[in-house]
Amino acid sequence: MHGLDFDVAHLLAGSLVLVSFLELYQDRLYALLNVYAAHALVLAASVAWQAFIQDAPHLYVTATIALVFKAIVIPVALHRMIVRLGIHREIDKVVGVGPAMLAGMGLVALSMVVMLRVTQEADPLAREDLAFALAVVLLGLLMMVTRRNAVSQVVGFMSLENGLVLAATGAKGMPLVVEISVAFSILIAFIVIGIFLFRIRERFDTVDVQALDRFRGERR
Amino acid sequence: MTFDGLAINALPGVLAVPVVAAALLAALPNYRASARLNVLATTLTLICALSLLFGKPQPSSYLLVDDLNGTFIVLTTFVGFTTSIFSASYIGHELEIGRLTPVAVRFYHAMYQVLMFAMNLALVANNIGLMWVAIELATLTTVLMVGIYRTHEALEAAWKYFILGSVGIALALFGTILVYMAARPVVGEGLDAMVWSVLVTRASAFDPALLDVAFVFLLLGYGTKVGLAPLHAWLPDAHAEGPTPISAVLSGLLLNVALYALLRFKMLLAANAAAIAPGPLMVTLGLLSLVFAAFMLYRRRDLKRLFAYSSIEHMGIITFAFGMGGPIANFAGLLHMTMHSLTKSAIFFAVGHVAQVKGTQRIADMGGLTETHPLLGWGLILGVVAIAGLPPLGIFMSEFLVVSSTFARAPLLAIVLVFGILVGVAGLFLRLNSIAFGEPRGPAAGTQASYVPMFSHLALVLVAGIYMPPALVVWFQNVAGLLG
Amino acid sequence: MVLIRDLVIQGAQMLLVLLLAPLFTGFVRKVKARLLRRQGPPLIQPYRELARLMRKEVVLAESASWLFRVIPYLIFAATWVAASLVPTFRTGLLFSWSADLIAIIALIGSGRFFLALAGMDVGTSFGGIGSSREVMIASLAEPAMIMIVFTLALIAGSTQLSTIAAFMTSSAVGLRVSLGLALIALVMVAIAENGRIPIDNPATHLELTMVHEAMVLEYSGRHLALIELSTWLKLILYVSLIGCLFAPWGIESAAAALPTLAVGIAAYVGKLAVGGFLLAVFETSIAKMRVFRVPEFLGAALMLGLLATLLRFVSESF
Amino acid sequence: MTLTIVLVCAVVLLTLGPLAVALGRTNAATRLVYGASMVVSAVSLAAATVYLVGAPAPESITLPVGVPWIGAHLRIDALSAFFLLVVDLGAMSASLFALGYGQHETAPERVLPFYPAFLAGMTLVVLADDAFTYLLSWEFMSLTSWALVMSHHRVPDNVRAGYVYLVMASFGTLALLLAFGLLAGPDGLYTFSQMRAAHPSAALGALVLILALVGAGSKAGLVPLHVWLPLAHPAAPSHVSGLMSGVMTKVAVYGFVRIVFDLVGEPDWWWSIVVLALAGVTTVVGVLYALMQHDLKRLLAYHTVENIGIIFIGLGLALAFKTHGMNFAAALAFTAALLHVFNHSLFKSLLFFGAGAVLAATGERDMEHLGGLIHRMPQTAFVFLIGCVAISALPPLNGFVSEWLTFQAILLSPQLPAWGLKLLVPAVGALLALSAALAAACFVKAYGVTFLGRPRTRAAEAAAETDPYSLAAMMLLAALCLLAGILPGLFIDALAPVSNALIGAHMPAQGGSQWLSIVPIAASRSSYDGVLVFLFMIISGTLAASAIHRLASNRLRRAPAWDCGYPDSSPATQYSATSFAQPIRRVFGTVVFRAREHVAMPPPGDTRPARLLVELHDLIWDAIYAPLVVGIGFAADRLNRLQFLTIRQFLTLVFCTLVVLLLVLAVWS
Repeated sequence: MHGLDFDVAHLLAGSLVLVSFLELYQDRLYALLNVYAAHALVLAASVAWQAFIQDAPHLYVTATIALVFKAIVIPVALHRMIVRLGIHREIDKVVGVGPAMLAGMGLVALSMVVMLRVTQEADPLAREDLAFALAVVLLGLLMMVTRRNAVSQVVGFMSLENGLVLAATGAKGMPLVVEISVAFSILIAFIVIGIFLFRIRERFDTVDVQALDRFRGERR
Repeated sequence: MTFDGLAINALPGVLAVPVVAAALLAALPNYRASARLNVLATTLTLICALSLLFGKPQPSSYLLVDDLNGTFIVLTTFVGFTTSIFSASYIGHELEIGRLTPVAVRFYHAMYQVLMFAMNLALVANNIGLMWVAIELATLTTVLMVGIYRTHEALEAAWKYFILGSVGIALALFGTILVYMAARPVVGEGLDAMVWSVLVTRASAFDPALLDVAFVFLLLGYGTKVGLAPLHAWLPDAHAEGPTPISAVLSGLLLNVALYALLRFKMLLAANAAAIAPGPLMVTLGLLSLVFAAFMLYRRRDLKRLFAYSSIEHMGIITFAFGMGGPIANFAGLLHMTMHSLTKSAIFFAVGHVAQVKGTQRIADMGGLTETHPLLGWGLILGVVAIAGLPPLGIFMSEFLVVSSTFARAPLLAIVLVFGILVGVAGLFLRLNSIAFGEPRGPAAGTQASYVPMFSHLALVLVAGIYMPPALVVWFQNVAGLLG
Repeated sequence: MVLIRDLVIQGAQMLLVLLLAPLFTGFVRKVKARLLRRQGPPLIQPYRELARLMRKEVVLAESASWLFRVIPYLIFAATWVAASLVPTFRTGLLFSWSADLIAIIALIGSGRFFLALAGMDVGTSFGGIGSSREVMIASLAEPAMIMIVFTLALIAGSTQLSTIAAFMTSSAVGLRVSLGLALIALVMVAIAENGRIPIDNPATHLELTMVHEAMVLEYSGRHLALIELSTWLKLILYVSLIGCLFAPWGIESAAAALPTLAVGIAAYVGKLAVGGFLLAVFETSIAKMRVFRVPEFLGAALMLGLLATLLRFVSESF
Repeated sequence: MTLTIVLVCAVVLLTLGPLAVALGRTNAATRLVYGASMVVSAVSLAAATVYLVGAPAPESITLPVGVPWIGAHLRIDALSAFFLLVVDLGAMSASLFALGYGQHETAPERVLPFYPAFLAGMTLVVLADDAFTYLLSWEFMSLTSWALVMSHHRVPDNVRAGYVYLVMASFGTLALLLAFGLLAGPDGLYTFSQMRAAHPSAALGALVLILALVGAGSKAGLVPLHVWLPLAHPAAPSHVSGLMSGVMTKVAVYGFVRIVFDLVGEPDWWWSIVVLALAGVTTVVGVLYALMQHDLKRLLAYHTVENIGIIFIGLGLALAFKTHGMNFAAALAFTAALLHVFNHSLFKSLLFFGAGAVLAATGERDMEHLGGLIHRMPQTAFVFLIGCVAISALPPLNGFVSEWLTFQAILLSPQLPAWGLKLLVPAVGALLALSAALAAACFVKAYGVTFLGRPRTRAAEAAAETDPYSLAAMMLLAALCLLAGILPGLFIDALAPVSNALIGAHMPAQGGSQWLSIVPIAASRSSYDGVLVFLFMIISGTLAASAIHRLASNRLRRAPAWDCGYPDSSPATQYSATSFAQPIRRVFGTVVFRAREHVAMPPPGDTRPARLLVELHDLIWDAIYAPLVVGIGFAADRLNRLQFLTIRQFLTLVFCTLVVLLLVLAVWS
């Protein structure tokens, strides 16, 4: 039985990494949002599975948050925002797909190396999960630094945070998981609202981060 | 007995007073009343905090008071108190010239208390998860306050702070989770595996590899809040664009709180022989920040950004000191941290008034301050002299201890340290000369400044530079011992 | 008794140099004139000059200060004291220990210091020329002199003039490289210090070539007399210095009885004659050099002195 | 007992500062502060003198301030007492001078609060007996003097001077801090007694010596660390300039002596080579720079550099002799150095006061605008002349005695076995002689251009004699110069306990020697008798005078200057400071300053006068400091770009840091 638990959890975690790669691959914002929705779905599934095998009912809450909030609300919101800002055609890569992919590979390898040095005593489930979670976190960060405009950065940040939730849920019996995921959802909401703020107050004609940087310090 | 009773009531007080005050302030429309209430609240918090000194409550699984965070709590509440006094006059002026709307002021006061609560919570938290939550809360509050002026620069600074801060938060959380993972096999599942006082006793048995990774993430996560280079980017702009009281609180307190979190985990790692030594990492980042910030001082054209970079510099020194470890260096680190909080907030008090009377933060537009506003000018000079580590003020003693104790142990590090300090001093005075001396520039109108907070801080720093009460010394030495 | 005798001898020495100084200058002038196939002034001409100057009134520039009037006496005092401390015919003078060779040089130095000030006092352009050139020359001559003193002191183990002289008379000292170098350097310095050709021409009144004369341009009457006298004193001082250091024969030891002193005096006068003759020959056989060649001349002297000292430092045998 | 008195004095001085702040810029404040400082320093001076003469055992006190678990250790021994004497003498005379000079101060509220604090700082430095107290008072001294330098802050040059000064001061302090860090060791044995007990290894000691040389040298003004000195000393009010040049540099010397001769223990011989070489260069470079100046106070400041070099020559010799166990020679060199410390503090203060008096009377520091002051300020001119003669090392004044002793020490050095020293010492001797001669030249120029000749400006013409307080102060110092010149034996004997304590030997007692002469080693070897030379000169001078007045006519007529027949009424035809220095500039300047002269000749038909332009280069600044400034500016510019990155780029920084750290972990095991 344990074998099955392990394999499914492993599978889900792995596929989360895979989806992160897909995100990295996208350069159109709509597509990116769709992939992110998928990312959230997979997360929800893996959290639910964890809730099941750890029979920790409170994790279902986290799973639902992931499902409803991240897989549906946020993508829709961002979608509408893109429409409003009319930036849906933008290709906003800093580095091309190829290098980004290579970097991603490197990061995954790195996270494996770092995590697999953990002694066997820590149970394998947690260990594998952690390795994948770390990979997802790093990929999310990579996403943030390789994308130019705020929306895709938000997406990058959210997938990073998905990695965290994955790790948190993988950590058997960790308290405050739900609170933390809620807190993070609030954080993300803040970010999205922030972007809206900038839009609504018509301070910036675009949410391109470089435009914000025109007002960087020292009044050049 | 009575003391213990007092303390037991005091601990919730430290947390409850700000919450209540925040609620009231959010409801209170009148500016003067809310300013007074703000001061009152911080006063009460300070009293509670002081009463904690007389007896420490037993650590619960959520809250803990020991010598280490005792230092921080008293410092935080005190600076919070003086800053609220300064803020009263400062915000009053902002309201007059219409830079702030009454609504914004209301929001500001409420947020001020929330920030106080968050920082106190982060300090007394015994649960690493709770600590994380508190620091996140503190960050978000300050983000909102930095953006309060709604100018391009302010919003941009807030946004930058927000994004970088959030990433930091995420990294810190990952680190926290990893710590839990490391603790779980030893301590067992559930809450205990996140209770710091439990962790530190059992840390020797934890999995070193996990702890290592955890510390890396915590160092980066909380290091972002400490403002260590190269994670510092948010700090100068946030200081420069937000209202000055917040700059004072940021430099004087929030950085310390983040550093405090870092220290807690350092102790955790120190307790585990097999894990990597946290010292070298902190020493490297510390020196990097010091030298980097020192060089950044030279090209500054904005007064508040100048001192923001000097905060980075000093955080570098403090991190370096704690990274070196050992009784003298740790003592010096604590002393330096305390002195820096007091001095830097005093400087920001002065800077706030200077910016108000000159109507600008551009260094190029101000000059001859000692002619036009002697009190402000000499106050600023005294502050800079203190922050530059010149005697007879407190930072001189801490720098004396850090450098002299380091040089015998690691000469090369000491050389770099001294180099950074020297470059920093040169940079600071280069700017100070043009601000405080020379032909007066900019408006010379008087100001209804409140000098009490500034000079009381400076007086404390002066006294500490010459004489430290034995009780305080013993206390600091205990803490230094705790830090190992 | 002994004290009295020493006192007398000290006094005699002081008077002797004072009296011989003009005569010596006159002698040098005479020999030079002879070498130039001129009749030349009589030997006692310098005494006459003194007398004439004494009789004349002092014409003082309006811008001259009190210092200008005090300086001649200061210079005279310094030079005379210095001159009276150099053993001429007898070592172990009563007061010789009161100032060693370094102090003597310093005394001459203070004389020059005041003379240069006098040049600046009236506020004329020529005075300035004189003073600035004088101090430039001195700034090289003095170190050279000190180096020479070092050499001698290291050989004789003392900076005490009478001790050195006594040591030189004793057979302990043979021919030494360093001594030779020191002698050459000393001669060069002496020429420079006394403003003789080729450094300066004591007889010139062509403004732009003057050094010493330019400084005393504003002096007249008794003041000028004193200045002249101290210049002559300085000259005789250097000659007798060279004499007692490098040709110490005939200088009586402290214990000598009165009659033998006559021999000493005779020897001294003989030395003066030789020195004066050589000086005159040298001066007639060479042309004055440009002012800015002087540093090279004195630099050479300094180098020689330094070399001599270095040799002594390196080994006793040089 | 002594210690308590002195400490009380220091505390009183410290309290005067706030008092002055309270009194503001009233005339009463000036009188009170300076009067009180004078009395206090007089008391402290008396205490120090009594202690030094009586030479009892050292006293020490530990106060519960400073580094908590150590406390502030204060101690007075012979060395401290001697330097305390120097400090207090300078302080007393400066305060007396300032009683008059302070009346001219335009911004007393910027001077009065810091002046007594400055005095207190210097006093505490020489008393400190642990590293912290030492550095605290040391840097406090620098800080207060910085504030005094900045007191006339509207002059842009002063602000620059203050800036350079502060940076160099912090540099020196940090160097000393490192030195003490080495001596104290990892477990922080900060008290001097502990440092004495712990004998550092030779290599460690060498490092300490170098650091001490850099730290103390930068404050004392050793080349090439002297750059701040000629900027800062003249910028301060003149009585403070006198203190900084005459006294504060000596406190720096004290620091060097304390660390190298007392704390380090047994030195290696080659250290002395470093000291000697630096000192020799310092003497000559200092005086050459001085010769090129035409700002009176800056000229004096550069002479401080020269004299510091002379002092360090003595110290270097003492070090060399001590390491080779030639203790008597060491004692001679050491005494010479300390005596020069004392002498220089006297005449340098005197000269700065004189410059201050001139400044107050004419408002001019530039010699090219002065001249003929001897007619308007005869007394000042007289005392200033004494100062000039003294600093030019001419008998019978005190400057000569200490240089003479130094020469005597050099003459003992052939016995040194080390070859490096054998070759270096004669060269240093030549440099010393050269600097003495050049100093004389320089003061002929300074005095001649400032006081003699005809006034070059209205201001110089309108000058009036300075006030009695200033005169009294200068007279006092001049008298002391003469006293120390003709009775050096007294002072040498007073120094015996000091060299006993640090060298383990002392010069033979001079009290007994005949006719009050001084005999460094043996009467047959060398001796000098200031009194006798002085009397001699007086007697022969008066003899000559009386003879002249009997024989010669004493008629006297005032007439226009002769000047070879074409006198020019315009004072512009006088030799100026620059033209006076021209021959020497030609001889030395072409190498040392890359001095060039161009004649700007107007085209034919143009009636404008031709101009002679002299360009000098400060090679030391160009070679060492300019590149430093450029380098820092370059680094600052490069790093400054990090202020202007986009958020994404900052995130990249964070990201890279994270990856790097993880890589570190990955390769850790």
